[in-house]
Amino acid sequence: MVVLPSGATPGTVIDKVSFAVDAGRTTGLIGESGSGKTMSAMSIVGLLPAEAETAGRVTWRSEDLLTAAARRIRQVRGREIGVIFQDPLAALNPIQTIGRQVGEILRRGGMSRQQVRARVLELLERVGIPDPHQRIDVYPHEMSGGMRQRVMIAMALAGEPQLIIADEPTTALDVTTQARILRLLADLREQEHMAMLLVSHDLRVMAHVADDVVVMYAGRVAERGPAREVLEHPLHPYTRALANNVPAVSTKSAIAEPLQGAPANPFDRPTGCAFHPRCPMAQDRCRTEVPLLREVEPGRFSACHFSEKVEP
Amino acid sequence: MSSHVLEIRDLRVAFPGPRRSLRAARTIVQAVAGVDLDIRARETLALVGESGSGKSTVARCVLGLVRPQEGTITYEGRALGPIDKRPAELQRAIQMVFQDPGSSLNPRMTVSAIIREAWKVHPAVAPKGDRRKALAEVLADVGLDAGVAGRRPSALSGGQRQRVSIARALALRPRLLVCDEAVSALDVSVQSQILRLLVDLQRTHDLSILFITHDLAVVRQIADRVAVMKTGELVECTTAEQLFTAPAHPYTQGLLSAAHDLEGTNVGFEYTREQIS
Amino acid sequence: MTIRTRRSLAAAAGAVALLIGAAACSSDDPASETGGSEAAGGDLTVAGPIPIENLDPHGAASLDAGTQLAARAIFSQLVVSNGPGEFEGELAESWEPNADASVWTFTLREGVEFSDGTPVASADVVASFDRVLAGEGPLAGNFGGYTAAAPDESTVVFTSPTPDAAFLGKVSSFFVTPQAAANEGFFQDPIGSGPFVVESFEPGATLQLAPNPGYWDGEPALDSLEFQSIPEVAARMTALQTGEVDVTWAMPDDQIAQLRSDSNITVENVASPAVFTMWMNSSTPALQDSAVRQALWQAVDFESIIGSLYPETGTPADSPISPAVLGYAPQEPVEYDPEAAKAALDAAGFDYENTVIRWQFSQANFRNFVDAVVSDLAEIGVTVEPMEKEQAVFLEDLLALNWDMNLQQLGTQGFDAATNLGRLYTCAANRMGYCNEELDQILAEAGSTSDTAQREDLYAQASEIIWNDAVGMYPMFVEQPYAWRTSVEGFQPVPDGVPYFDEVTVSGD
Amino acid sequence: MTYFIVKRLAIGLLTIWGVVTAVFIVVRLAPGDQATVALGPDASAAEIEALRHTLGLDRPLLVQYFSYLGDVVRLDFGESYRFGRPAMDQVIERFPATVELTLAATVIAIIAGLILGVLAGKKPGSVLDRAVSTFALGLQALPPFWVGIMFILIFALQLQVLPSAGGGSLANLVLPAVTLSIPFTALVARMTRSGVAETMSEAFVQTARSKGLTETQVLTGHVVKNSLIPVVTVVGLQVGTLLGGAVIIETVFAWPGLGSLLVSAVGNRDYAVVQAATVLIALCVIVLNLAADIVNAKLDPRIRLEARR
Amino acid sequence: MTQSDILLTEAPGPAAPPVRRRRRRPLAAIPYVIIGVYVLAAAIGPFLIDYDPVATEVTERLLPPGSATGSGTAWLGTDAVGRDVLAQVVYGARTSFIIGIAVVTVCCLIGVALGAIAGYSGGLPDAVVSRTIDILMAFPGILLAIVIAGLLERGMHVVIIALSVGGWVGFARLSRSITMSTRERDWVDAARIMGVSKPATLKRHIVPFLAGSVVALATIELASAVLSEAALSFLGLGLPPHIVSWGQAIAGGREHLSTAWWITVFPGIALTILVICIGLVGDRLTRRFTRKRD
Repeated sequence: MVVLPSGATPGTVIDKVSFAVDAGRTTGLIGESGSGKTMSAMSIVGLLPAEAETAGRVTWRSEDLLTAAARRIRQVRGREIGVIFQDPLAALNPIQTIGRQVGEILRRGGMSRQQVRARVLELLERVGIPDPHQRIDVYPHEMSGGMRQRVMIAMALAGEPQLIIADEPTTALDVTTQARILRLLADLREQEHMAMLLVSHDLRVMAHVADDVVVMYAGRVAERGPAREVLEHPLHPYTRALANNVPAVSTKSAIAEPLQGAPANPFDRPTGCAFHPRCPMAQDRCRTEVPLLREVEPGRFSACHFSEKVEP
Repeated sequence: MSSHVLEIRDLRVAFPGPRRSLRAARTIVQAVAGVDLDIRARETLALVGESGSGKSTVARCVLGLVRPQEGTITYEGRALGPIDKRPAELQRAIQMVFQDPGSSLNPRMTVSAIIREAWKVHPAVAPKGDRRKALAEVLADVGLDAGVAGRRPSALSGGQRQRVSIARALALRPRLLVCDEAVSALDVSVQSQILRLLVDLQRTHDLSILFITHDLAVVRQIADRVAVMKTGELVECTTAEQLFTAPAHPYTQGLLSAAHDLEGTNVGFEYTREQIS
Repeated sequence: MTIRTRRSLAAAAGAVALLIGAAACSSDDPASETGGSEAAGGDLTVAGPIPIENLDPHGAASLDAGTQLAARAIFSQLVVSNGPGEFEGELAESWEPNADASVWTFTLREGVEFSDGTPVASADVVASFDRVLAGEGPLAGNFGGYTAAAPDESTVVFTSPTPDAAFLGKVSSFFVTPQAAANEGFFQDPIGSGPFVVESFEPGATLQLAPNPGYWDGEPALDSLEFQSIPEVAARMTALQTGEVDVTWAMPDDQIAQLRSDSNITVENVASPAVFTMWMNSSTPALQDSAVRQALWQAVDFESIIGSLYPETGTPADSPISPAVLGYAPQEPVEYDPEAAKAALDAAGFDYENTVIRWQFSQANFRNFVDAVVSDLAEIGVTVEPMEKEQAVFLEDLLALNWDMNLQQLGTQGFDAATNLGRLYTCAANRMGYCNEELDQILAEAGSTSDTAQREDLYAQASEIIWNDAVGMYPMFVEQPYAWRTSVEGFQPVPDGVPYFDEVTVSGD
Repeated sequence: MTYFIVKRLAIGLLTIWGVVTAVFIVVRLAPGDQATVALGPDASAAEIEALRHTLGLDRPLLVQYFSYLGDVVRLDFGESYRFGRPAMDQVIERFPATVELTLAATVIAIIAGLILGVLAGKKPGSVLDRAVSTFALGLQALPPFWVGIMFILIFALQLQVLPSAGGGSLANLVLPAVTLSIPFTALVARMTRSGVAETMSEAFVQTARSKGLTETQVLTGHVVKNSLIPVVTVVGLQVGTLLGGAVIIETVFAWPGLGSLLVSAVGNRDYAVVQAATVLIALCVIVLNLAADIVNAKLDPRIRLEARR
Repeated sequence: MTQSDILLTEAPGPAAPPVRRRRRRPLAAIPYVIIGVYVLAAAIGPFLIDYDPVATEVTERLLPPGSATGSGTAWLGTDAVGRDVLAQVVYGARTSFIIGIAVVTVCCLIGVALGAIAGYSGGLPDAVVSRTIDILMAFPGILLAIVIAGLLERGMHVVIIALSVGGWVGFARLSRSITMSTRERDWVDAARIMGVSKPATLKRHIVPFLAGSVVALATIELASAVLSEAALSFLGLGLPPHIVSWGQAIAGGREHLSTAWWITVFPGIALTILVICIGLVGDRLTRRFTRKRD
């Protein structure tokens, strides 16, 4: 649980979010803007705004990171859990060469200058940056968006983490670049035997990269389960609406029946089920009673009172 | 042809780049390099391309915000100059919906003031009678409650803001609506609302729409014809059906192959889930 | 990165420490220097109130206190004045006016040399005088129409178109330089026949001098002499108290008491030729009537103002010129009597309502005095608007008579009433809108006699007219205060604020 | 780069011409002139008129202007009547003292200001931030001349650890430099604070944290340098103000610099010196602003050196 | 089932954590209160304290605080001509406010107008304004003030003019740069597309966005104007003697610092506290504004 003071009224932005990222798998965290997906992901490595209060547990290999010492969390960051941020232009220090930034964690780890450089070159090559010898001394603004995101990935890989958190890694990129970066991430996860927590609002990305997905709405988990099953046969009306709203390229589809209203604001969540004002299936019960996340089918969890009645 | 609302001929736009040295001439960035486009009455023409392809610059030329280096843009046979040189009725005829609903509305003005400003500038289209009622009607047209009139943009959701933005454009009774990535910044669940609204308004208001986007799936949903741009040039311009079923240009093919569906059919995405996991 | 930053921080801290450390070390220096010099004359540091900007005693800055101070150390005059009507020969051994005081013949002292060893010849004197005339400085105004000639090596003859009895007084501000003074850059490193020679000169800041071993009156005892400029009073007083400076003068009265309490400091005041002079513009309709001017004078309680503001350096004046000046004659003091003043103004039909007396002055240190006078005049219903003006504006307005009342601390050059009364109060000068033909005649006569007694008598008559007609108010004679550290010996305060240092020595502090 | 510098210097020349012209107009318009001041209160109107004629001050203003401009183009700034030597010589002689003073003040201000600013900015809104910010405001609120005199009374008169006035040694420099640096320190501290506070909210700071850096490492490695650009700009821009402040400090501490020279030259209507001094100061301002821009370009590779829009 | 690397678990625990209200800071009001007191003192103080700046009493000069004088008790002592320091502080507040507010108003109007026009139009107007700014920035402001003080007769308006001549530059630079960035915002384009005229666009869609920063800068300039008046007085170029101001008092008392400290210290404290309070308010405005802009 994350409590964020916002203006005068503190809000429980992240409310009872529970999920697991399994070793060797890619877990997708889906949600619209303000659904709390990024914050949930960042709470793992303690990168929350200073004024945030937290409760609950973040278990990293049987160790609770929420209560761990700051020193220990810093050890985890970068070396055990790597992070890839959304907008690589903003997430890279504009006044340092990319080589310096990629190698920073290595340099602080005590490697010699030559060793660091060799390793950085290797990493850059690994993430598919052509001419790493030239690019290593270049500044972020001198690269294209795709190349910058590759640098971010190389930076996250530098500490040889076992888990990578990728926050909207392709949102800021062009379509063709998106595809390449997603492929790279998938490859790397596979080859480096890492786990990955992929945060995105793009269901199409999830459908192709994630093994498991967690759907969030207004700071709560709406549904989770294996990716393909969740997206093809949603057990939550919100997931269903999302899936229906994704237009297809392969066929000319009519514009889906849109959901009414705007996504709920976690700072000012409706009572009961946060989704009820927009939900076509809403009943009186939904207005008062918060639905608990429950196992509706084996391995499939949904937080809807009427999960069983959701039609695909 | 009289059915063409807008004709763009050999449009060229260049921006001066930095000067690298004392002797070197200024570098020039050719943003649009000779584009011809027509928009017919009541059709939706999608202009597609990746960032930097020059599609937004074309739109800004149409709107008169950018002065082209060469080429002509005519609206129903009348040449269009820079925005402040256009006669009032041409100023009205072409309106725009921006990408970011947060920044296209002046945050210090109320919804009512935003729409009334349009009428103030163009008394010709201002309602004759009760303005309050007229305002409520314009808002109702875009699916907004009259209650939002007194609010400022910051008190509205993204979808509502985009509706206000559309209402502001409609208040001037335009013939051509330029939508520059009008739904890209919206949440998925809101995107469909706006798309549907645009399609409905096009029908009820006899609008032509120039729809600029990078999202091919959206294009497929709403476009009649599609023009694909790459580095300032038009690579392909054809009907939507033709483009999606039989793309002629390799670049278009590449774009389509990079796009992917939820189900993973049609695909350009080379990986299936099995391969990855 | 961390390391680098720490290092640079440390370096910075080091630099600061260095600054402070260095500061601490060298702050002892002045003391150790003065302490270190034993038997010899020592090193003297002098801080005058006015910076020395220019060493050229002939040019635009010739009458600057700073330039005069430097010139007295570096160059020699023909004569120096020692008080009203008393002159002593310096380069001149003797001098003689003709009957109507229009031709002055000087015989030069034998064997005087410039510091580069060349003898001081009559040609140098003539060349210097010609430089003054050509220089268009304030000094030149004293010698309009004069010519100088050198009939032989040791004789110089000055000829004036009109009789000029005050010539000696005027010429005492005239310094003799070698003919080379006309060369460009001469005054950066000038050569003179004075007691000191220039070591280094930073215009406006410091002038470093060394004794001139060939000085005709004997080499000064000091090892070195330094003139500094410290305009800010608090800093100057502090410097004197800490010993950074040995001699200073022209302190405000409020500082003098504090200096007196310091046992290491000697304070002494000497009568100066300066008088607080408050001309009233007789051409202003409201002030045309001498009765009005007298009444205004009566209305101010100068005695208590002076007693409070200038307890050290001020004495109520009884003449338009100071007792230190030739031609001084005491007059009947004007008694403070506001009722009588009010009655006189009423009788003269003074328009209290619509008259605003614009009172101009240019020096900030007059402010308190002005405020107090304005306050007293306001008591009887007279409105005075004090106008503090920038020096240049003040001067321009002064000549243009663009004022109703004016305040200056007026000195008398050469200690001779001729340069004050004789120059300023004539109808032709029109300096205060006052014109009195009787006064004109007396002044003209006084200027053309060489007989001192007769001149004193004539100036006494002039003073009486000026006083009784209340051409201005003359509230206060100004004394010049000097302060020096007790380690300084042989320092002689002089009335005009431009002291000599050739007989000074400094003992261990 | 070369193009940039050449273009900026060209603009600089234009600026200097503007300054020369403005100073000319303003100084000549001011009442009272060289002749009145030179001859003093005892001079008669006729004498003043005569001198005015000799100096050419009675010529039409436009004629004087063009003749002066012609001289300036030949780098001849005329002769100071007060100092009896070429005005520029006099100005240049005073220049090192002013440079020394302003440089020392700048160094103090940058060091102290940066430390204060970083302390405050690293945790915006914290107690430390509030304390430092208020302290900086307090520094800015002190009238420099008052501080200067107090320093003299405390350090020179009471404690007797530092000399009160004059130039020359390092010891003499301490009090004036510290006094002059006070408002500047406050400014640098405030700029640094807001720069650091802003940078702390940048995404790349999160990136740095995600690499496991400590807050100090984040601060020194990724925040401070990135926050410096507005500070460097301000340092460049403040030179003029600093020189203005130097006028007062130089007067208080009898520091033989350009500021006091300029004030007395204006008072004495020593046109040549006023003009020479302003040109030199303008030149400094221009060069230092240029230098600040170049430093910024070195600090931040994104900044392309283009002549200002 | 594979082993979980990360497990986010939510203990059912207290659903609503202790609500931490945003702490109300009573301290935050202090600057406003103090400024209020000053304004009050400046506005009504002169009616309560009978003080005539022309009247002096030289026999009661330099009396320490608390001394009895002919007209009562000088709580803060008397100055070099026997005037009451407390009265000077109160009357000086009025002068300082008038000068500060006048300077800031003049600078603000000129600076914002020129800056906004230059920033919005670009081209020649921008070049002219920018070069003028360059020239003024390369020109020691004190020189301008000196010349203006000499050119015109002493008076409050002269001080205001002298301080305004260079003071608008800051506002112009700020307005210009904000205008240039605001000009790029979509709502400005939207207005242009609608055909809104240039002046109306400036007025409605740009200038309102300058307000925040300009007000923040205005507070800084207000403080610096109050200080600059004191500096001008120090150089003897300030107000005429019969206008009471803190600057005058501080500058006038400098010769008495070691003996009659109260002449400078009380007006100095008044000045310093005011400047700090204005600065605190300005800081807060700046912070609020910069937060809003994002």
